[in-house]
Amino acid sequence: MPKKPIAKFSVPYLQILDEHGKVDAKLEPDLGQERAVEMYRWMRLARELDERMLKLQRQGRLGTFPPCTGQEAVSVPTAMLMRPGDWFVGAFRELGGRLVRGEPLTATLDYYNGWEEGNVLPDKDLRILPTSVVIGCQIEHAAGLAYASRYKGTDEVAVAFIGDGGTSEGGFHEGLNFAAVWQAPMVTICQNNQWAISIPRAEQTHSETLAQKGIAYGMPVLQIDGNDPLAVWVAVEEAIGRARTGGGPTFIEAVTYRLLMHTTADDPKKYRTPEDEKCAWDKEPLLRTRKWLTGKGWWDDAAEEALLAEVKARVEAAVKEFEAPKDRAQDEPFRHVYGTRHAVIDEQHRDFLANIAREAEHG
Amino acid sequence: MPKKPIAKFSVPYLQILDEHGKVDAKLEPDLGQERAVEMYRWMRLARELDERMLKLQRQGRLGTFPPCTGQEAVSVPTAMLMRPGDWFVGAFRELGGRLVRGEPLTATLDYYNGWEEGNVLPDKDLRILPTSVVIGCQIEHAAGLAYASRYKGTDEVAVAFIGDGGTSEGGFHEGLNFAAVWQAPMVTICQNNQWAISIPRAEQTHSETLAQKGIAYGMPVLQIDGNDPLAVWVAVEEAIGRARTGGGPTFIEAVTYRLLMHTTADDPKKYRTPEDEKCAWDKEPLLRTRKWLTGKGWWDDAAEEALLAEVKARVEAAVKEFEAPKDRAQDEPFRHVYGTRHAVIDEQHRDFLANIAREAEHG
Amino acid sequence: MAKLNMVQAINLALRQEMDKDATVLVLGQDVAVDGGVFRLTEGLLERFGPLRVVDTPLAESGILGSSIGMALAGLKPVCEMQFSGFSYLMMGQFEAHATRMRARTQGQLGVPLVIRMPYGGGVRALEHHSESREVLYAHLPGAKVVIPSGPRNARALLIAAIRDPDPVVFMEPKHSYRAFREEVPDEEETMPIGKCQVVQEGSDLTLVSWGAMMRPALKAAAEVEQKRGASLEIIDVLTMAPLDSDTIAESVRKTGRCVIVQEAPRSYGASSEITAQINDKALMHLEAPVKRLTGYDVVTPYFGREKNYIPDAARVVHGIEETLDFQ
Amino acid sequence: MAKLNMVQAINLALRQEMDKDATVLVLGQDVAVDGGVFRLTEGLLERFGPLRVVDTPLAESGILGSSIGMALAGLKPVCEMQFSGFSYLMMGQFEAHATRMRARTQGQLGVPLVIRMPYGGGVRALEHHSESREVLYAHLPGAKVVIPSGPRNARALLIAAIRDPDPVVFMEPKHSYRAFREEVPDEEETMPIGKCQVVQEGSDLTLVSWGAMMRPALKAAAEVEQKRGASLEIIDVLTMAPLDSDTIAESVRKTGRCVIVQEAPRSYGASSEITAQINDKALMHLEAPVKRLTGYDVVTPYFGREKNYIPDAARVVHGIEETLDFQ
Ligand SMILES: Cc1ncc(C[n+]2csc(CCOP(=O)(O)OP(=O)(O)O)c2C)c(N)n1
Ligand SMILES: Cc1ncc(C[n+]2csc(CCOP(=O)(O)OP(=O)(O)O)c2C)c(N)n1
Ligand SMILES: [Mg+2]
Ligand SMILES: [Mg+2]
Repeated sequence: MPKKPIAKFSVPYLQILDEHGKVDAKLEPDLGQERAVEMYRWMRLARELDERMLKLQRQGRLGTFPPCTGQEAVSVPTAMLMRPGDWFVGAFRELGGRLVRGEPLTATLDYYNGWEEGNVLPDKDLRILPTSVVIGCQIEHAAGLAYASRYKGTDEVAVAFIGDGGTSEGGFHEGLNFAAVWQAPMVTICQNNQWAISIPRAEQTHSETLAQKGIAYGMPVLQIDGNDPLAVWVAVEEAIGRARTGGGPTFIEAVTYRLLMHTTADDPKKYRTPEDEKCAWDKEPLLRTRKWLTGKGWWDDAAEEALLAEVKARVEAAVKEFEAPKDRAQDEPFRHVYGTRHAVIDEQHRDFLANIAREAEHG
Repeated sequence: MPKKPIAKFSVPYLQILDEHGKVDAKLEPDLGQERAVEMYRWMRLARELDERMLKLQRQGRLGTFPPCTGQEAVSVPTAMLMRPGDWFVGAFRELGGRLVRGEPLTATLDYYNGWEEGNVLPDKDLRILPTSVVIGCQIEHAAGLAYASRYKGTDEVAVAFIGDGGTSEGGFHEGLNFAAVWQAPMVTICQNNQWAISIPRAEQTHSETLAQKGIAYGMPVLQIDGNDPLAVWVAVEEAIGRARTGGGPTFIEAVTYRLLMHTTADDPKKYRTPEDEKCAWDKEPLLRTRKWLTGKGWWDDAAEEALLAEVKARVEAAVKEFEAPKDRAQDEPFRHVYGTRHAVIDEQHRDFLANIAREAEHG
Repeated sequence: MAKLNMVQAINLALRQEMDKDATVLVLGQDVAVDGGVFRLTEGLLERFGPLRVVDTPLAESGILGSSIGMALAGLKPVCEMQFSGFSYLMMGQFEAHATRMRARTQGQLGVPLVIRMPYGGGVRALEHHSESREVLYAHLPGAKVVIPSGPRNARALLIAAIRDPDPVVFMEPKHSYRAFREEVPDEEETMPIGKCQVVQEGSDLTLVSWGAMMRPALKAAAEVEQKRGASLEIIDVLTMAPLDSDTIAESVRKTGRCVIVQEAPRSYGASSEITAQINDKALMHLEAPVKRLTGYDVVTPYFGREKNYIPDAARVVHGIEETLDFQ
Repeated sequence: MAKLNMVQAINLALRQEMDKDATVLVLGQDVAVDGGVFRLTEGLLERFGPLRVVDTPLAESGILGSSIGMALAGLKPVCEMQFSGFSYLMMGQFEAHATRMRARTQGQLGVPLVIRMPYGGGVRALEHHSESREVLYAHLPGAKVVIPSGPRNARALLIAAIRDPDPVVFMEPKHSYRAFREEVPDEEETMPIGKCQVVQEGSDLTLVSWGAMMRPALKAAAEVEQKRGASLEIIDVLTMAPLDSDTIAESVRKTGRCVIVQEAPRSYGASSEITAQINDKALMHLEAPVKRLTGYDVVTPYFGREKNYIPDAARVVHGIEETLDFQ
């Protein structure tokens, strides 16, 4: 049946630095040596911390956690492009970005070892939201944060992350729709790492790309190679710039891969092959970034060796600090139910302390 | 920045019978006289019932209800195209379609006068779901109904309706995504009547069309003139046909207008002008359908007069039946909490009856 | 001082607080141009403009979720659920974030916000427009749940709720919206969140209720007092969470008898917690079982059958008399 | 007859019922290829194929909403919420449709379905993986809430739940998944939904609990019995809604004393309803206040501090002794 088209859309794709380290010179952003090297250093630090956490977990020195290995190129450049007043609204695989943004390494260690202390920032003005374990909620929060910028007349941007699986949640839909209706300064980056635990991308949704989900809200969309920090740099810079200057929200799909298990409690052998993983390792971001830097003459083996030693030392120091004995009051939760005092909490607080005292006494 | 497009989409538009009654002969479907007239008769019956309900409500003889006037051309042809085994999953402005499907007029009257009896079908196999007052939920139900067809290996289709406002709900998003992932036989029709109570379409979402929301799920999409029953006929026939033969779900935006108040409790003067409404009345569906039928030589003033008398009589009879005294046991709810008996309900049931008896005694 | 109904009183609270505090904003479905489906927010758009009085898309989770974001950014959102019956769509955000952000960050981040929602029956409305489900919110640690019963306390508690550092679910008994008027002072007035109010002192029986049920409770109390000269102490709960059980227990220790009137279904309802608190703190003073007069554990009937399903004054009178007569 | 843990017992129930009834299907996140994050559904995909064992997208409301559609079409979906902490995202569908379809249509349409969800603490998991919030479901008219406490009753009750004509929230104490084994008969076995079970008769005190708390309760009971020769009657609630209060009240009328052990926060928790039912039906037999040993009204702490926040045997022993000693 002949019908006339009344609206047309396309999903553009961007890759600048390919898996072999070859850069498309026409598209290459001008980071300059210092920032380029800094970017790589953050990625390497995140990788090192991730690997170390895996060991700690296996040794029973850390709780369950979701490794971020292979996804460093998404959140690190993004966080570098953000200003202090902007809001970093993570899902839970943005370790690199969190570090760039100023979160101490010990925060992540504390968090995954069952301590709320891991959510307490050295300075609340760092504007990093704690992880939203309930997937999708953070997109709605980011829409509200972005609205607040408009409300206050500032140019602060909210940058939110979500996984491929997360795009199926109602909260993703509602949050993006709000942001678009409000033309709020928000950038949403979907880390499409191909898996939501055992569910492959193709079973999560029937759409050809995840990027096109943004078309539903009338916002600019883009798919990029998420293992290419230069594509991330260029795409996010453009999107943040547009948001900051009143141009509204953007939705970016960053195609990457979850190289390790979902969390340390997961066994990927149940649902994917070693070959799949091998293919993905060939495309991982650190190697190509190093090649690019080396090609530019900004990096060499000696620098790499020095960096490795440095990040190992930093991680080691953080682990030491994290494991140092601390006085963590057991009754802390009673202090933070409400911002005001109430008899029902005080009463139970006394009961709690009495129970602890009694058990201490009777062993 | 140059980026290569990797996916392209367009939203087609379909109109066959325009507001002046002019038909695009190349696109005109071959309903034949009988079905064409039948279609108009259902639309007229729905309109008459709607108008009569408005009067009843104003006289205090009916509760609050949402008039459907102006939207008859969406649900009537759709319901005519459905087979007995298909599922009709309404929002709450599909009066015409419900009647076509076989729901008695008294059901609607009962429903809007506060009686669950209005949800009890003469035959459960009519496969009409009760209204989902909570907006959006019905899309998820329809996805499950459609999945059940696949499960059972039947070719039954679920046809779901939703308003423009409803597209903002998470349930809309989750339901359509499930249907698409399952390639389930489901057709979703969005009655874009321009308003969600006082919120105009443009403030509901930033997308150029509502149709394009289906792109997010990788399903065929289409925008049609929802006041044109021939466009609805053609579009829905194609979509149902595709669904029935394993081609998966379709999303259709039917552009129409809510000519009256949101519900009888609403006052549209608060948020729109009489001029807006006047413009919309000029495009309403019944007039153009009558013109089309007349042009075909299938209709004349005498037929119209006879039809008016007939629908008035039918509605009058339904109102009489609805208002006839009935024995509606007050304790009915106790019988339908569970499908099994439990002491806690029986106990409260006795208490309820005792309370009623006591109040009857003491006045 | 003017005689206002609850709609006007709530509107006044919003207007005064928005006048005073530029970080307060109102958002929800139809709250701006339309002034709210119950006209609660009428006139606010004209006074404060569209940045502070925001019509949102039709999405309850989006409304609360974005309000949480706003609160994190230092604003004080007062968002509206058009009816409490649709609020369960935001339960995820409420349970996971509104109630927890403070504890999650050991006090570093709070989300001061108010969720207004009309609840309860008696207005001949469609399905989902008549329920009373306050415990779903009250059970969640970190939640504050406030239920006013009249224009004056609605105004005072709403102002307190907006100033509160925590998320407050503010449940408005829609049956009482226009049912009666009270003197409401022009000058600002607040009431403490977390306190029950003894609205009448007495010695023979403690009558506890909240929200729309305060009306039949008061009516029944007057009737019983007149009929048999009994002296009733009457308590308006006002804050469901955190519950001020001390005030209730103290009263029951004095009277020895207690009747609780609740609109919600009985099982796992608020009156059960109140009964349990009396068990804890006043059991040995009880001269009769605590009587819970409540809605039934049935799916709220459509309005054709609604009347008999909501406790009324006659049921309360009977319950009070039975409890007074209990030996 | 084999010694099974709860994971195996639930898996057995699913397998047997799917073998028997071709309308039963399982759906949820990671339930098929992965066999469930706790391996509850392992082997089902291989046996029943992808049409009957369905990996869904990541959307809780979609999972329940589509299950409701399936049930309306005559299937019997057993859907899974990966953790109860994410189930609040489907509260809208649950409150509006699962619990109401029967009443809405005066019995013409029912939605027989089961919502399985692991709940509760003690597994050193991330936030939202440790809560116990059964009353949020139990309070809703039309909902059935079942909480097994061991492998054998888990198997029997799950089969009963699948055959039940109503929506059943089946809350699995994840702490007990692999904590112990029981003999579970190979042949089909069911238990009635809506009945408490007296697991031990006694005369001095009634000890009531459910789910994971049955373990510390039983342990404490044994300790007290041994220590001071007290005779305890122990009740496993099993069905939270509709609650079988008669069995509990009858016991308390006999023993005069009662302790309830609950993992959830105290206020508006299930033990409050049980206390209120005892007030209604056994008050005059009480020789001591009913004691509720519960979680606290605090936001569930992360696992670093979790231990002291869940009632343990020592707390239960102390509570029982206090109640026995009460004069
Ligand atoms: C609302 C909700 N449902 C389920 C889960 C359990 N869960 C944790 S991570 C995860 C998969 C997430 O996939 P994706 O969004 O792609 O993120 P990724 O893990 O790949 O980074 C699931 C199902 C959750 N945390 N929240
Ligand atoms: C979840 C939910 N939120 C709010 C409402 C209140 N409400 C009833 S109809 C309506 C507007 C619906 O707009 P739309 O979807 O465009 O349908 P229309 O009324 O135009 O047919 C609203 C907000 C509701 N019924 N359900
Ligand atoms: Mg993923
Ligand atoms: Mg509309």
